[in-house]
Amino acid sequence: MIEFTAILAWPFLLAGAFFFIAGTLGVLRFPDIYSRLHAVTKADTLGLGLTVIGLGLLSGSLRTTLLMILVWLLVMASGATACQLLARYERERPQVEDENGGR
Amino acid sequence: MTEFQLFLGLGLLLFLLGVHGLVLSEHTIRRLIAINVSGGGVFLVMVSLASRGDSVDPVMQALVVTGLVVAVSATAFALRLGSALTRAESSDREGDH
Amino acid sequence: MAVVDWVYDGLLALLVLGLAAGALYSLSLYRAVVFYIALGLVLALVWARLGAPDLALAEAAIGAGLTGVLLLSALKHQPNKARLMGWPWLPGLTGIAILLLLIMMVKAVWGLPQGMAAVGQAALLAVPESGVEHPVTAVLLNFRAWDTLLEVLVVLLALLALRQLTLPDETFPDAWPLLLAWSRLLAPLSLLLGIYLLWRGADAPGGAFQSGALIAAGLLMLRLVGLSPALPWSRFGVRLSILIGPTIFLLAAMATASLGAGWLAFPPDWSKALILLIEVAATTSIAISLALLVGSDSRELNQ
Amino acid sequence: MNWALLSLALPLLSAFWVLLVRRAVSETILFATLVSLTAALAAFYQVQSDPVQTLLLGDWTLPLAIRFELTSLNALLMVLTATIHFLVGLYNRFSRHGSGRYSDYWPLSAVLHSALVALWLSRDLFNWYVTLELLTLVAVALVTLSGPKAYRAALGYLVLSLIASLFYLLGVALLYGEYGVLDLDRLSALAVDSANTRLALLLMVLGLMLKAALWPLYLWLPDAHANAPTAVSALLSALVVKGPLFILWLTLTQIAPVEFAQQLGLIFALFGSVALLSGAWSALRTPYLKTLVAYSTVAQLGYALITLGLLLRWQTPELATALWLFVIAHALAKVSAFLAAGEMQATFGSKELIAVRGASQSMPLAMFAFAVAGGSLIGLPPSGGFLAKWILLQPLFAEPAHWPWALAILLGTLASAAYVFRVVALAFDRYDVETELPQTDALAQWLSLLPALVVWGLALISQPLMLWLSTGANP
Repeated sequence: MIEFTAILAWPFLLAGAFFFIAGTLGVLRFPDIYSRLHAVTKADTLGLGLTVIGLGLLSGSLRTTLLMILVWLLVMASGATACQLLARYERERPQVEDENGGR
Repeated sequence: MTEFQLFLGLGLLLFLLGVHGLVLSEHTIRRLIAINVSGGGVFLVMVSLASRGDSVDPVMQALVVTGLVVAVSATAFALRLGSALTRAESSDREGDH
Repeated sequence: MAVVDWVYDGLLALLVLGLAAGALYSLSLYRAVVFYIALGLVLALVWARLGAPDLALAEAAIGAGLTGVLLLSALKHQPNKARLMGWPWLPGLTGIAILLLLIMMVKAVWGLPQGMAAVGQAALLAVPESGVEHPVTAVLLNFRAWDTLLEVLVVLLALLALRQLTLPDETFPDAWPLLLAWSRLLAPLSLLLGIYLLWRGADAPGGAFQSGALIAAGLLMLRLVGLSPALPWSRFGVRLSILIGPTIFLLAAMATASLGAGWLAFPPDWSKALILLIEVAATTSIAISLALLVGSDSRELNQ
Repeated sequence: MNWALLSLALPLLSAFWVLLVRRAVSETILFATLVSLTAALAAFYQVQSDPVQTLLLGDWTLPLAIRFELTSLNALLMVLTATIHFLVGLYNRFSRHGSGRYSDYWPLSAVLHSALVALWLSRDLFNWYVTLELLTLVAVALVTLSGPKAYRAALGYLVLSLIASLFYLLGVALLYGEYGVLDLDRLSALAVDSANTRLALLLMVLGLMLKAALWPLYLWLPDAHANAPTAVSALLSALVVKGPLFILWLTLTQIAPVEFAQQLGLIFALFGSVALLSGAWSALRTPYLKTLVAYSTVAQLGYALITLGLLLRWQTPELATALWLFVIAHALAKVSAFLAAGEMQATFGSKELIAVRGASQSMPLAMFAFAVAGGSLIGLPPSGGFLAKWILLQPLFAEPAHWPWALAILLGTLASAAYVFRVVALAFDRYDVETELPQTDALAQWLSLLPALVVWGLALISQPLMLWLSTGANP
């Protein structure tokens, strides 16, 4: 039983890692702030979610799994808020060329 | 080389880099970042020294906690002092005109 | 397994190094600040990796969280004009000096012995007599309580020093609804977590400082969105809550000395209760002091 | 030991109290200081019958506990701290140019007092780090009391002090890494001559020298000390820089391998000689009165550095008597000099040195205080400064090989005489005395004279004083 869940966990972990890497690449390569935000929040939500599922399967303990899901929920919520704030800040900022990111 | 030596060396490097940055910069914020990087290096040396045994040395950990709190208090005050200085100098300049 | 460990350690080390270099040598001050905040987070990972979870907690809350807010708000008041110093040969020359110094220092420390220090062993042996189960808390609040008292005093002193300054006003723009809602949720959560960490500190990683820093972070968040009540120094309650930590600590020291047991020697039957009392008081003081240290202005402090 | 603890805790407790209730601020602090002084005297009396008292904090056994030690030297230093805090407090309370009865000067100075006593008592390397940070922060806070004009100096002082603390802390960490203990005695028993020990000590020495403003790491001092309010300048110059010096002396005499200590000693003695001359030179050139006094601190610390250097070079612990006599005499004389200078500066309304022209007429008492204090700084007999110099010079004259050091000290003496007379001569210059004499404050001038009289009074008790210092200073 344990072995079965352990085998099941690996695809989730790998998929999680993939989303993290993709998100990081996106932050580095995408042209403007909106698409970068898109990339990074995807990584947070999906990547972390998949990793949490994988780790939960590996740990085999309900308490640990629930705790990790709580962490995931918090990260997701704060990621969403931060993303919205950044996007809105960008939109309402007076549009001047400023290499250094404003302030 | 063992793990503790890796982080010990890294800590020393960080300490020196911080000192280097401090020497090279004039802006208050930069200088404080440099000091805190140096501080991070010192703490890294301390923690790597603490992790040499089978279990981690609690005394050294406690010392680093103390050091962290001292560092953040001093940094906070120094940064606010820098802001106050900027304000005082800009109001001085306005006073001159 | 060892190879995986090495890869992980090596990556962490490289990350620390890269972020430190970014924090120190970025031409843009804003970037330097962001690199520094990230460095704090990675350092927290390093502490966890080296088996010091107390530190990881403290670093994440204090080092990365509060210092980050501080740096960003300092950036608002101190414009980004500065460059690295002018002389072109200076960075290279000093860089070589740093390298030489590093080689000398590493050579000197290379032979340091393995194994735990004598004081550390003594501390682990004495934990059962200390009144708490977690060794780090035992060191902080019993074996080396005098250090901790002085350290609480350092926090208080930083605040007192801040009171002497004429600070620029801190005004924050009106917060957007989503941020407001999120802060309303997160602030109580950080308070809850802070109290949990304090309670847990007796037998697991956590304790007064981590707890105080978390609560301060919660207070600070409320402050940034304009939900926090003012905590003016002129109000008696505010001063009391700031002073209660060091005062109770000092009174405990004096009381134990006058009772004959010696300075800060807690009687075994009482030590658990005394430590808890001191911790609660210290947490209150640290939380409020840190919050004011980071986020107050002269209107609040100088009366 | 309980008396010493009382002397340590009372100022701190009174500071908390006045911060909380905000009533009778200056009176409470002054009273607490007086009681603390009495307690320190009682501790000093006690230590005569029981020369070395130790206290393991929290009743833990040695490698674990922080250790306090009370000897006649640090009991004397506690008395000195309390005395100076009290005298400066009196000045600050009763002078028209003080900081006011309700200002935060009071709780801050009380914390400073306690932090210093904690430093004198402690024998634990890490505990010293915390006390050093405490001292730094309180000193910076006190400097900022004089308003925005002092911010730049305060910031410079703070930044340098913070990095100095890190040097010290790294040194402590490396020592801990090698020997696994933080207690001074334990380290002294364990320490061997290794590359790591040398590196650790070197880091600590650099940090401490920066904090104590020892040449060539003194550049922050004149700015910070000259820009602070008068009472604060007095406290900083008289007491704060002596804390790191104390740690420097103890660690080097206790832990440093002999060969390393001798090399360091030579460097210290050379640096000290340069400090004597360069400090005096700067004091001769500055156009500002308080800056002159601040540079004189740099020069006077040169004596301490020479003494410490020669002590290490020849491994002669007896010279510690001269070192601490210097410290005590300088502390008292410097309080007088700063209070007199600050009082004159405030009365004449100008920080230029030239403003004291004719001060012997308008403010004879303050000028007298300055001259008397200057006499001790120069080392005129029979002041405390003379006593210290005499003890130092005796072994120097004994052997012809040591005469160059004696020469350096004599040159330093001449140089300090020059800058003291620079002020005194101006004060006696009657050319162009203003017809309207400024309103002077006789009480404040008397108060500034008091410490100078004490330092000359030291000569009266020179025999017992040397005995106390020699028993306390050779741990």
